[in-house]
Amino acid sequence: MSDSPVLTQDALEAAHHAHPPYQRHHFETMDQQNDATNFAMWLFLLTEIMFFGGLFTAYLILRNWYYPAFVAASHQLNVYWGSLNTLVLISSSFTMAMGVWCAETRRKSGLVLCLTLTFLLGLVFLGIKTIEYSEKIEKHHVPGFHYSLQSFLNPASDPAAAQYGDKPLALDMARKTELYFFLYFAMTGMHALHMIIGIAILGFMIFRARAGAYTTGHVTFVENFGLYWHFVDIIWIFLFPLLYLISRHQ
Amino acid sequence: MSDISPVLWQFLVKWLTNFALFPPEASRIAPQMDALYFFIVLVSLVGLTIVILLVTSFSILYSKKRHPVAVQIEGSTLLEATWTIIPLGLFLVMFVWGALIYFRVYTPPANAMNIYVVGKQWMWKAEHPGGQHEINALHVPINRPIQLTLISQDVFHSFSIPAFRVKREAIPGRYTSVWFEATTPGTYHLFCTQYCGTEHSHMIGEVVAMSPDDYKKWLASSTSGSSLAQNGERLFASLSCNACHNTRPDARGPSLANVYGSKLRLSTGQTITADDAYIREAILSPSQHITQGYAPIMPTYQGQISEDGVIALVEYIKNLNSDYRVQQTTTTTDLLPESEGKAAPAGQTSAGKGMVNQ
Amino acid sequence: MSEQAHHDEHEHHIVSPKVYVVIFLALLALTSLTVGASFIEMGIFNPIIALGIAVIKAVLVVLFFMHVKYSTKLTKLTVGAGVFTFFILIGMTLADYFTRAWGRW
Amino acid sequence: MSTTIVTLPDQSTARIPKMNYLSKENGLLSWLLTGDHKRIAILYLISISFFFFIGGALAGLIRLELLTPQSDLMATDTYNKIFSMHGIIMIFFFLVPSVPATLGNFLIPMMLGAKDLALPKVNLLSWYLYIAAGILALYAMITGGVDTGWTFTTPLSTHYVNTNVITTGMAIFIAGFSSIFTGLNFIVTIHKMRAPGMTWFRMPLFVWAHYATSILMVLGTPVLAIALVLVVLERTVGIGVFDPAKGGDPLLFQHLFWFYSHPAVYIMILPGMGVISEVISTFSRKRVFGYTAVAFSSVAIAVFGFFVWAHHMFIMGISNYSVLIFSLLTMLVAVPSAIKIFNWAFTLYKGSITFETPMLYAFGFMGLFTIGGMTGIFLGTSGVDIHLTETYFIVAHFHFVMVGGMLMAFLAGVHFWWPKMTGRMYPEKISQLAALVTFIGFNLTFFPQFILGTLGMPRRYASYPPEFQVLNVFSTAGATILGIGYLLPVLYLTWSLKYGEIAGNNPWQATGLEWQTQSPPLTENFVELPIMDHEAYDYEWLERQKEKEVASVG
Ligand code: HEA
Ligand code: HEA
Ligand code: HEC
Ligand code: CUA
Ligand SMILES: [Cu+2]
Repeated sequence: MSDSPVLTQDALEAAHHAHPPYQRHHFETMDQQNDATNFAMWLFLLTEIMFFGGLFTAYLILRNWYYPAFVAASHQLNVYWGSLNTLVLISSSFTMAMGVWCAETRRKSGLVLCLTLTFLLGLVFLGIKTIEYSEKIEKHHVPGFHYSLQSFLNPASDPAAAQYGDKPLALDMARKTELYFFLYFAMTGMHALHMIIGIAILGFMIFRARAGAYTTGHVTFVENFGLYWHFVDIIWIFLFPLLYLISRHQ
Repeated sequence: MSDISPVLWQFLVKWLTNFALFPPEASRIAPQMDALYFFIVLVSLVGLTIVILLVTSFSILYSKKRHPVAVQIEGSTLLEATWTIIPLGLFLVMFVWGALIYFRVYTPPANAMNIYVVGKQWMWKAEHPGGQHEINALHVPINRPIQLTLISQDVFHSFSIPAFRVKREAIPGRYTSVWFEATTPGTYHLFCTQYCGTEHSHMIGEVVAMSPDDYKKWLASSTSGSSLAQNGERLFASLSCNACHNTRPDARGPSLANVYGSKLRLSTGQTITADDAYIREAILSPSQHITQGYAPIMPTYQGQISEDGVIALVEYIKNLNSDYRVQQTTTTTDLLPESEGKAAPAGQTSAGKGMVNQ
Repeated sequence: MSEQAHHDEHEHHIVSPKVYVVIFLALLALTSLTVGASFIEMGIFNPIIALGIAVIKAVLVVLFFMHVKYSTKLTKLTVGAGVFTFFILIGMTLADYFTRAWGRW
Repeated sequence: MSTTIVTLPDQSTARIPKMNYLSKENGLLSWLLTGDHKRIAILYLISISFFFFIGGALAGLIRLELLTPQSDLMATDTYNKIFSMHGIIMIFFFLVPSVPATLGNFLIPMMLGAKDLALPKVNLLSWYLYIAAGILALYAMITGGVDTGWTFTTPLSTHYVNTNVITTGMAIFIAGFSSIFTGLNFIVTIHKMRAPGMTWFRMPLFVWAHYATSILMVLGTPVLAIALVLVVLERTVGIGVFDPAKGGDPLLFQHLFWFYSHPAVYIMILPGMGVISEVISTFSRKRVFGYTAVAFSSVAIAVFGFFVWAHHMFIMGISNYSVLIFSLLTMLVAVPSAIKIFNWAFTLYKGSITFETPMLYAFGFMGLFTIGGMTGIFLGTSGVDIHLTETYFIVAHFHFVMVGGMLMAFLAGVHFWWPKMTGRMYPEKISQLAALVTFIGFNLTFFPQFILGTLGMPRRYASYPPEFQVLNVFSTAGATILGIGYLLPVLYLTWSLKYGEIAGNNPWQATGLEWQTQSPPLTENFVELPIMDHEAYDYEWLERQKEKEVASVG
């Protein structure tokens, strides 16, 4: 570990003379403060990994148990919406990364532009997600709320399933599709919740960025938010293949 | 409250006269488990004594009065290694020994007599192969391996017989099993040890271990008329399982004779041994494992048959196996009621002969 | 655990936009690749490829968008610790489920 | 046993320093909005003590009910609610935050030579989360309670009880985040806020222990959070992941729950071990024997702690191969604890030992934790666990480690740092008496439970077969004594706030940086940034320091 904050005398001296307004009193130097908040953000992301870890575990076990049900149920997802959303999210990650760069190089208008783009892309993502959700609601594929097995017992009646030439599932296996949809809603819902929080913070940041708050050299907030945003992106990078893709061909 | 103290006094006297540190050893496994238990007690006592000796003797020798100035010592790799390796070694011995016992308790011998136990809030129901059932009690013969196949209808329960040193969780939706061989006739506690709701502490009963003769008498006196397999046979007919599982050449389902214990090839290419758990699953969620060569047409009976019913069906299908019957009769006929021996499939479902499948 | 001050690490590394663009394009390419691959029947390899590509994408994001490539050892260690514990949770739990099928017990 | 270390300042002239963190600002608001880690620690100290006594009162009710074999004092469902709330409150609202959130919060920045934790606002937030969670839990308790046991076993908790599972679950969820933020804050502080010269291997072992604890908090707690979310969803929308009727697996819940709750037991012991290291070193005036071994064993416990969770499920239907692996790993995780015990014992060797109250508690810890830990080995041995699991043997095991271990350590720590926190000494004689009373009461309460468990008495039983009564009566009698033993410190510590003798900076002549500043400390902890120029527990450095002072003053 090479992070030991052994400070040289000069550094201390320098720090004492120039206390930027955003330096909190209990830090000796700005570097220390930035390192600390950055590290804290990473640790927070660790807790997020473990939080989603529980859901991934449940998904893997149940998928392994009820393979045909998971295959049939995943055919209900629209791979085009999913791919489009992946592109949207990756783009938003890119604009976010560019935003961080703009902040670091003190380009105010660039930063505002990037943040706004990220904000909008986030909204687009949620919009598409809403379309997808409403499809599920229409088809009664929301677990716990008048869940309907129609598409699985009689796939010929359902264009989404017919398109894959699905065979009807036995009743007991068809019932297990509810588990798939539960995990689908739990995972994407939890992800969407993170997006909503992120978008809210983005809105606040755009507001502050226009006042020039992040282009004076103090960029930790933007950077840390960037970490969060990319993390949410990574979760999606895994959700996309797990939920939409891996049973596509069957 | 006032009469508590004389009562207590009586108890104290009684308790002191038959003071026990562990329950009676009434099963084959009990002395083995106790041997390991006392080994660990011994190691713990030695370890504890060492710790106490070190602390007290240092406290006396190096109290400030006797030893005003401390001598700084950095540490000692040798000592450090000693108290890493010795406990580790001892712990590993316990691990291996414990694992051996664990496997013994949960690996029933092939000739064990099987009793089904269903747990539900808040009672135990035991079903003997001869069709006798009992609530919150279990009668078993001594000197004879008994296998319990447990399942729960609702929440987790745990079937515990301290005097036999065995315990096994009854899980909703899945069979578990445990076995024991009682050695001493007597009446012992039966507890539900897994917290299962309001009346958890009343989900208790008795295990009565009796000599084979007494057991036979008991069986005869508490028979309900038809054996478990016969109950199963009746269910098999009334649920019209035989519509598909029959001996006709155009039968839509596989013949079930000899299925129990055989290795089945599944449509996924895997093979699987058809044990109790498999048969249960085949009835409740048939599409979970599709036998090769058959369509997944069997309907699910989830929600239509109680766990007792499933047990009867399982027992029936088990006994459709003539090989099994042969093997079983060599060890058990003398103990089973007459009817059990003849519980061969009758009428429409006369599968069995010559229909060796898979 | 070295005790000297790492000034270079405190100095902020600014990743150039070129890198971001390259990574962005790579991510787009990998996304189309994984979508395309999912339509081809490859049996057991379908999930393997899908997850493999996802891992590559995630690594790219972590290394470049999240600057881990340019960060201190501590950050790398932190990421490693998270991934490790994640796999302990998933791995040891799944191991239980798979080995349940091995024997009657 | 006379007190020998304490060289109190001349009492006729001694005064509490005018400027200190307590006197800096006044008024309720100055406390509720504070960012000062020391004030937050005091807030925590008050709130966890409150919860401890609620949990203790519930324990009293448990013991009263178990005085007689029948369930005569209360109905079985009331009993079930009582032990559930006892477990939940004691674990999530007392023991998990006990040492870290109070002593750790107060001391870690001071021991590192920092002005505060890295994220003071997050620290305050974590206290507010804790309070919100606590209020929610109390609310759930008052409006009907919860009767799932602290383990929330599915499908019981999801489908078969109709008590306040959701409210309690949310309370624990929030308390979990409070704990995550505490841990996160500690890790960042320990990495980034050390004073010049404070290298990793100069840190007090207390800090090492908290570092290990924090890792467990940050990585383990979220898994509990998601498990609880799933339980709440199961109850509200009936999602089925844990419901065997819908194809889910109730054991999955246990995997997730114990993935947190086993590491959590180390969250509940490691900080206590940190306290013991400080206390034993100080009162034997010697550097801890094998400093690096003790430091690394903390980290080893934390890391291995993640690999053993399924030993709580040995008979619950996990695969037998898993049983093998988890039993083996359980044996491995026990070794570092043994290392620590022996290192502490050898710290006494050639020391110069005095027997103040913290030291008495520390001795109590060593004996009781050894018993508690060794009985953990009984349970980790898969074969023996079959007989002992779900009986009073387990109850005894975990009370030995949690009450005999951690609670003793907590009391040791509170007494040890009381002069630092308040500037005043606690009364020595009566506190030694209290330590003795707790020790006796404790053994009387919980030792008979080992025998009960071996005899087969199941846990969570409102009524039991009459032959178990005598041992239960012992246990109840012990609990009464124990209750008095815990009530005493509250009384005399409160008394000492006003009447205790002035302590001075360093009454124990201890070496930690926290002792080199005034008591109670300034809000900024140190007048100037300290430079660490010596090893931890360097008593010779302290002697030299004193000589220097004498020379410069005299
Ligand atoms: C502070 C809390 C704490 C701590 C530190 C521990 C420590 C340990 N625990 Fe315990 N445990 C609990 C709290 C704790 N436990 C709780 C709350 C439960 C019940 C939960 C519930 O179901 O409600 C439980 C349950 C529990 C079980 C499950 C039992 C069951 O449900 O069937 C097991 C099984 O392996 C176990 C094992 C251990 C082991 C091996 C240790 C080890 O870490 C102990 C290591 C320490 C030592 C080994 C002592 C020191 C050794 C020596 C001094 C050496 C002696 C000398 C020689 C050998 C020569 N514990
Ligand atoms: C930190 C953890 C902790 C602590 C400190 C304690 C402390 C005590 N515990 Fe508890 N206990 C648990 C954690 C803890 N426990 C857990 C996790 C369970 C499992 C729950 C479950 O199964 O789900 C449990 C279960 C448990 C049981 C088993 C219940 C059962 O399975 O049926 C028993 C029985 O004796 C018990 C007793 C005690 C006693 C006598 C104390 C004593 O040490 C307490 C002494 C303190 C006092 C007595 C308070 C003093 C205050 C007063 C005297 C004021 C009184 C005020 C009024 C009455 C208004 N506890
Ligand atoms: C509609 C026809 C049908 C009915 C009715 C039916 N089954 Fe089946 N059963 C099948 C078919 C087809 C299979 C093989 C495919 C499979 O494994 O699902 C099968 C398999 C089984 C198996 C597993 C044996 C093996 O070789 O895989 C068991 C056990 C079984 N059935 C028992 C029953 C019982 C008991 C009932 C009545 C309660 C019943 N079945 C009713 C068609 C049926
Ligand atoms: Cu059934 Cu406890
Ligand atoms: Cu554990």
